[in-house]
Amino acid sequence: MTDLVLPWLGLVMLGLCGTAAMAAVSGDRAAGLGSLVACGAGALAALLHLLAGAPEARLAVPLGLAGRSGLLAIDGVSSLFLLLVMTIGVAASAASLDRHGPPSATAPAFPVFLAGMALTLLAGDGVTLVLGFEAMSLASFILVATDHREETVRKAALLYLGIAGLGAVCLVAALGLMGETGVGFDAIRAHPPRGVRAVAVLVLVLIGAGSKAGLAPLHVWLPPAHAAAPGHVSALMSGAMTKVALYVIVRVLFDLAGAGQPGWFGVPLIAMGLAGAVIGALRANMETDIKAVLACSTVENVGLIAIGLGLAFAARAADLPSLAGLALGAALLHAMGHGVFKGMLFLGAGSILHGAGSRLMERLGGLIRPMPYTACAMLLGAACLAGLPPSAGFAGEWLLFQSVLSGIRLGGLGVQIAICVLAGGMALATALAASAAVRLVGVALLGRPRTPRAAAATESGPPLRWAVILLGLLSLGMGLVPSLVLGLAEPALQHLSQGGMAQRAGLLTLSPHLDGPGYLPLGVALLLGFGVAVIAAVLRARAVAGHRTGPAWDCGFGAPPPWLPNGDPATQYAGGSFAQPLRRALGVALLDADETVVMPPPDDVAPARFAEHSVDPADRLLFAPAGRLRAVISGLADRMTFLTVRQSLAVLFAALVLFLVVVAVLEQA
Amino acid sequence: MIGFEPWLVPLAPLAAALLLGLVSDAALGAWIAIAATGAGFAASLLLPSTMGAGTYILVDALSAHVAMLTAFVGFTTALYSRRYIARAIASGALDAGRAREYHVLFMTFLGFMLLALLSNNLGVTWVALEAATISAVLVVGLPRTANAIEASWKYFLLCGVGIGLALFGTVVLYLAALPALGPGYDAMSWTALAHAAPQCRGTLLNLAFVFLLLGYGTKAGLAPLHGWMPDAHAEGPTPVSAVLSGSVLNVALVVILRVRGIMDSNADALAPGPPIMAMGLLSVLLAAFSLWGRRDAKRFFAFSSIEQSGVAAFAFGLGGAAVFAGLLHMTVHTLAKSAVFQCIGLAAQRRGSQLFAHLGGLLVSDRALALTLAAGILAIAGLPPFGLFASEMLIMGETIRRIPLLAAALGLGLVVGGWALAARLITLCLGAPPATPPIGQPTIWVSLAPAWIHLALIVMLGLAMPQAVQAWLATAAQASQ
Amino acid sequence: MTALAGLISLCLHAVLMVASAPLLVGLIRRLKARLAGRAGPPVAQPWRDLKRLLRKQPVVADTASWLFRAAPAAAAAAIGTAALLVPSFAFGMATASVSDLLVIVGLLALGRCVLALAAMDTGTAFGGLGASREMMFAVFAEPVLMLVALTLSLLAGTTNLDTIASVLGSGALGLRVSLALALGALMAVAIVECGRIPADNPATHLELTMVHEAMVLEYSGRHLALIELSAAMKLLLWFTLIATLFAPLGIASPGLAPLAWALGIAIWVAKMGLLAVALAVFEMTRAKLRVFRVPEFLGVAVLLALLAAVLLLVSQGFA
Amino acid sequence: MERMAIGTLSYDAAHLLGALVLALSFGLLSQRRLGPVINAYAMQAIVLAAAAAWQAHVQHAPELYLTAAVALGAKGVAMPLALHAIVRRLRIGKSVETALGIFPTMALGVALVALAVLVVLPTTTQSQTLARDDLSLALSVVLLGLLMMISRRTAITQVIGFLSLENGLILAAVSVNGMPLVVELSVAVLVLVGFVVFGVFFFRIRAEFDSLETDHLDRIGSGHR
Repeated sequence: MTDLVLPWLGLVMLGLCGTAAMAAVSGDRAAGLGSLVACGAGALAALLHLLAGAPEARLAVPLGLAGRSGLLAIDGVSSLFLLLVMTIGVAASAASLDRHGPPSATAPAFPVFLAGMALTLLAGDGVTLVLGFEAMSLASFILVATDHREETVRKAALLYLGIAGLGAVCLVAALGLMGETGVGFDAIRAHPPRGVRAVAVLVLVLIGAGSKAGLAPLHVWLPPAHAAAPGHVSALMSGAMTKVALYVIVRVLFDLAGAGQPGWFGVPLIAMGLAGAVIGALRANMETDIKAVLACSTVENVGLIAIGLGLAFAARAADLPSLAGLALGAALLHAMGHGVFKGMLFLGAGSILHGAGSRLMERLGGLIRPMPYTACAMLLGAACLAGLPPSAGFAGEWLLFQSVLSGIRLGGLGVQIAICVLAGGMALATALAASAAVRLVGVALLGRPRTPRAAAATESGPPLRWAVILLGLLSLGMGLVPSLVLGLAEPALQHLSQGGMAQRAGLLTLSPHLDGPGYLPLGVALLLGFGVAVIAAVLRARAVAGHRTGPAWDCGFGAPPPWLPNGDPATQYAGGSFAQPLRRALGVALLDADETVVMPPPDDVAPARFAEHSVDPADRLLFAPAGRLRAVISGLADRMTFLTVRQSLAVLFAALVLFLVVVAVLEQA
Repeated sequence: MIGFEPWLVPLAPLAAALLLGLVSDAALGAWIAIAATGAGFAASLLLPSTMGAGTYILVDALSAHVAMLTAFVGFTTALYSRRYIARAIASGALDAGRAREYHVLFMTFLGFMLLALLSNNLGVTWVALEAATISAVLVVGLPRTANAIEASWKYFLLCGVGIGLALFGTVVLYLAALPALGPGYDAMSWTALAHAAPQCRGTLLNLAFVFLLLGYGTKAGLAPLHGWMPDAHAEGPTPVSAVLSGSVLNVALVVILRVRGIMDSNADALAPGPPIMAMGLLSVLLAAFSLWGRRDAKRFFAFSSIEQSGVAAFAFGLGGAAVFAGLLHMTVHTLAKSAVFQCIGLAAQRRGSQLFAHLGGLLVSDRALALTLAAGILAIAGLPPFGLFASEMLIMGETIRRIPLLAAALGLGLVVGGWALAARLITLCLGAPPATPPIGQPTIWVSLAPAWIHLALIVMLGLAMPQAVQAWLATAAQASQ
Repeated sequence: MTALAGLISLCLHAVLMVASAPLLVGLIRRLKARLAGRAGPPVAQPWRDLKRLLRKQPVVADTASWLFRAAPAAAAAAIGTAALLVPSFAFGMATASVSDLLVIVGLLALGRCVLALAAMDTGTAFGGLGASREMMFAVFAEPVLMLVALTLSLLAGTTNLDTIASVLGSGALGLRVSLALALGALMAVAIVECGRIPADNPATHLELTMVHEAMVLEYSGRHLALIELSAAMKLLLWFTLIATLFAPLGIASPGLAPLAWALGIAIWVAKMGLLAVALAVFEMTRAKLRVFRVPEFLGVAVLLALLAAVLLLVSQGFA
Repeated sequence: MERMAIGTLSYDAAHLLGALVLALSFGLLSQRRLGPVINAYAMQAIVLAAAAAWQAHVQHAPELYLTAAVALGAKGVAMPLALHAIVRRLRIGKSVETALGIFPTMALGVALVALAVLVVLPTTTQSQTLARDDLSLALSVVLLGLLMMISRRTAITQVIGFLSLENGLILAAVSVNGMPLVVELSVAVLVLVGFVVFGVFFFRIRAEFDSLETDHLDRIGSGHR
């Protein structure tokens, strides 16, 4: 049966391409249905492969550079990520069937996007990997540009494509450094890069794949691009694509570069991860577009995962296989969990956009009543986002914290102090994420509708609901029985770190050390359920039943005017106001945030104005200066190009004389 | 061993040029051009079966390959020109007389280019390129606008000097070969030179190389000798921009590649790679940064041609396995760039301007055109499944394995250039179109078909290159060394 | 046998926590009143309040959704579950193997988030105000907790509370400066988390001083009863946590030992009393901080916790 | 065909004529008035024709006589006349506007000659001295022609610089022993050169390139580039 996995998955990819062709002719529905079927088949294959112990397999395909054939390969790592991608793919395809509005011209790119991700995961050589990666970039760019008439969408698409180009060049270079172009992974493993070359590979992969994963400081494209893309696409981009990029990092650094690399290779991963986690989580508290909030939280979670990966790398090099297994297991568990719940959140956000007509928090509110399914999904997702037990988010973060705490064994005092800072930083990031989650749900879903459009919101259709329910159940399951995920990840862990989690994760418990105490999510859930049941029973027995409704007390705030039967919704806290404490406490230092209040003089009836502004440090410190430098060089280049005829001839003359002088000098020597 | 076919390739367009001089009907003229270029292309397809070298004609894999490519682009451009010129006449941009001039000059240009490629004699190559240059200058000046005339003058003067330098290089090369080959035609023949290169005089070879590199480098648009290219591309008729970008650069690059091969086999000569790489890299970087400030679409893509020509030159300078990649790059770029220029020409006709400010939002107004154009631009930006991805990946891989630091510079150029292309792709295709209504009928598939053929070929070359094509290109790369 | 003992001690613990939480609040109020020279309400007054609230039918804002009504029970369940994980008088309760410090932190966060959401649900200005401030405090409190957990896990090799307390209680480690620093940091967090002076004032409804009270402003009847109870339980939980971690004396070993349990309960009550006195005195001598000074207050706690960890690393030399 | 050696008449004469061509290049550079520049160019072409004829004689290559005739007729007579006509017809100012000054240009020219000699020098080790020495002369002429193109502002002087550059090319071509296609090449060069002169008419370039180019930049530059 295992021989059939790769042909089967190859067929899945072919099917996706066929779906794209079909969609080009007959529209979105074909794209959605075809992708749904193909992704289902793909997920099934990956699952069966993992259950069979993930035996490795290879398959040559007539696809590749310059007459060479490409190689598909599958092992535990690719299979695990493939399962995630295909699962989210199923949900996203289903959700795409619920599209509102006119058919989109970009529908054919959707299956191609899925196929590109699958190809990246199944690549058995560098060229195929890059081919898949780029197909993924290109297709997602097209999808991001779906609503291209909006200026912001075009800007986001440009930023995305530009950074994707940067990543592509770096990735090609990284793979080029590791061996002859087009050579299979086995050959690279046999001769892993050493010394400076390995460092270059590290840097290039971190830029190449890290930019796609959203590692700081290359994360700036995520918020605008995710906000611009349709909901089911951002679900895939955030849930699946960032994980595919992480897979590439794992594949290259852990697998292809071999176990002989120095431990400090983990440090940049950890540093970038921590920076991304804190900045992402803080920005998630500042953004007012719900999809941008979710994208920022993706930056945060990818940062956390990267910390786990970095720790695992350092631990593996320090010959601490059990710690390596723990950290890597934590990273993989959180990656899987995040993929599922972030996919669900983005589907929910898409549903809100369609149902309530806006992505801006300031225009939403009170959606929990008209959109119950969406609201439940968002609530569940927000719990994961905030890392609340017993959600999937908590399980991953708990294991990550455990690996950080165990990471104290990695080195001397300097390393240990760094680990302390890391632990504090991660805690800060998770707490910020919790705040962002509360803000997101509280402002967008709860309270009173801020606009008439939000008051008239409608729930999405059945396909989207089913998609959300699927991801919701999965996320619940992963939260309650995370060992199942770790069980599926066991072949990958064995392959990458020599130390798995099998000994430490029982059927129900997670524990950081062999036969030590751990975390029993099902137990916590049972206790919680028990508590609720007891409370309900006591209340039933001892308290007065039922309740009355009345206007909100609000410290005796004035009665609403007759034309605002629900009170003035503008008096509620909105995104900006909710963020104010954090903006003042942390935003000023980290995001260069400022607030401008324009208060009219006492007699003036003009409205008071408030504006706030913040900049991502990556923008301020990296991209803006780089842009200015680019402009300066462009100006110089233009001056070198737009010359008069005489000046052009002078340049030619100078070049000629220069060459002659060089020749003369070299010949004399 | 050499039949009549190789002669037929350049002769078909040249004969058509003579014939066209007598035909005043524009429509008929266009069909004659199509027939002649078609015949030339068909004859060029026979080239692989008639490989060999004569006194005047050299058909090896390299020349056959580039000749087929040039003849093919000439053919599709002629197909495209038919409707383009008809529309230009209809809109009053050209009169019938100039249309005739256009066809004549275009055929002359194409014929001499093919002759330059297939000639086995440096002198003939030089003369043919000179003639091609003059006809190109005239055709660039054809729109008779002040800008066009000035662009063609600039083109002419710079390329004239360049061509002069190339002649000097040719003489010195002959001089260098004299002791090995003795006086006579042999010392000017590519094949004999390639054989006798080890016995040539190294110091003279160096001198010849400097002049040939700068002379033909001017034609190849390599920085810092590229001053003529943006204006000539921007102001000339669009079909010509397509061919200028596609084939003139190739012919010049092929000559440089052959000279490089001669230098390589001589132990006394200096290494030819570094200067070629330096000029290639400078072109890439300069053009990549220059792309950003452009407001004129054709000028923009001319800069992109400089960049791509630089990439190919860089690969040729790198040598070894990179020559194959460079050839592939050249081939694919020719196809992609002419497709893009064809689309830009159609768009410019629809909007009556070639400025980006007036060309935006094509996806809304002319969907098929916009999609074709977008595919072309993505191809040039080096994204899969298009062939430039493959060639750039091979070049990048080869560079980083051999000279990692240069790979950083090349990568920088590709990223900066790719970003600019992405920006312009978005300006051109996405967004809302300008309020002014487009001119004339919407673009129909007949106008776009040549571009589609090009793009299909590029996809084939990028994604799944047939073994035979790969072997063929490898032979061509081998032929230069 | 051990399992049975664990179950019994857990039940005892649960009853103890629920029953004495309102009493602790009453005690503190009484102490504060005495310190202020007033007579003060009886210690059992909070229990009576709860009973009275249960008899009243709640009024729910017409803008609120089901979440508003479900939140008190959920928050109480979360805090109650957390309370079940903190050993008070005996080790080896049935929950011992899962009484993870990070899980407790997570459960407390769950309670906090649920209440914050409920506060937002009525769509009033005060709810949002309280929620946003509460979440900001948590942002600064979590790093402290994490660093304290790190310090403790360095000592005990695990984050399991039961194990940590046993190790600390075995006396093998002696007195340590870093533990004192960690205690200081943890107390600061406890004060903020429980909404006590100087971070928040549990006794006022003045708009500008309140955080926690602003969140629950709209609640009444049985909902309010649950919230008050869970707030009290949270305070008790923190007291117990601090007592168990830093003064693990007299806590019974695992196993069925009714006598030791009785002794343990007595000692635990004494500890709670002491802490109540300390808190009452502390609150009487402090003024409430401005809301934006609280991050500074917690920032000091972060530094303390970091210092604790670093000092421990320096002295212990883990590698 | 006999080998030529230093000291023989054939070598001396060829060398002398080559040197004369180079000297006339300096003459071109030194002139401040347009008329004498054109005349100096005519002189150079005539000397070139003589050099070609002499080469035809010593190499026994009759086709070189044709080259000589072409050089004499077209470049020595027709082209200068045409240039004079242009100057009259387009009312071009009679003075040569330099971008560099006469003396610095000359000094630079001497440096270029030195460079040319230096570059060609390493080839002395073997025979064929004639070609070698003439090569350095021709290279100098080419470089000086290019120098003239960039150091003079007036369009017409630039064109003359170009023409003189081409003279250097022909000088190189004719002095190489038995080079085939010389006639064809020289005719092709003539076409190119003729085209340049024709271009001056055609493009009606009255003033200097620079001012014209500046206009060009302004016009195309604003909003078009």
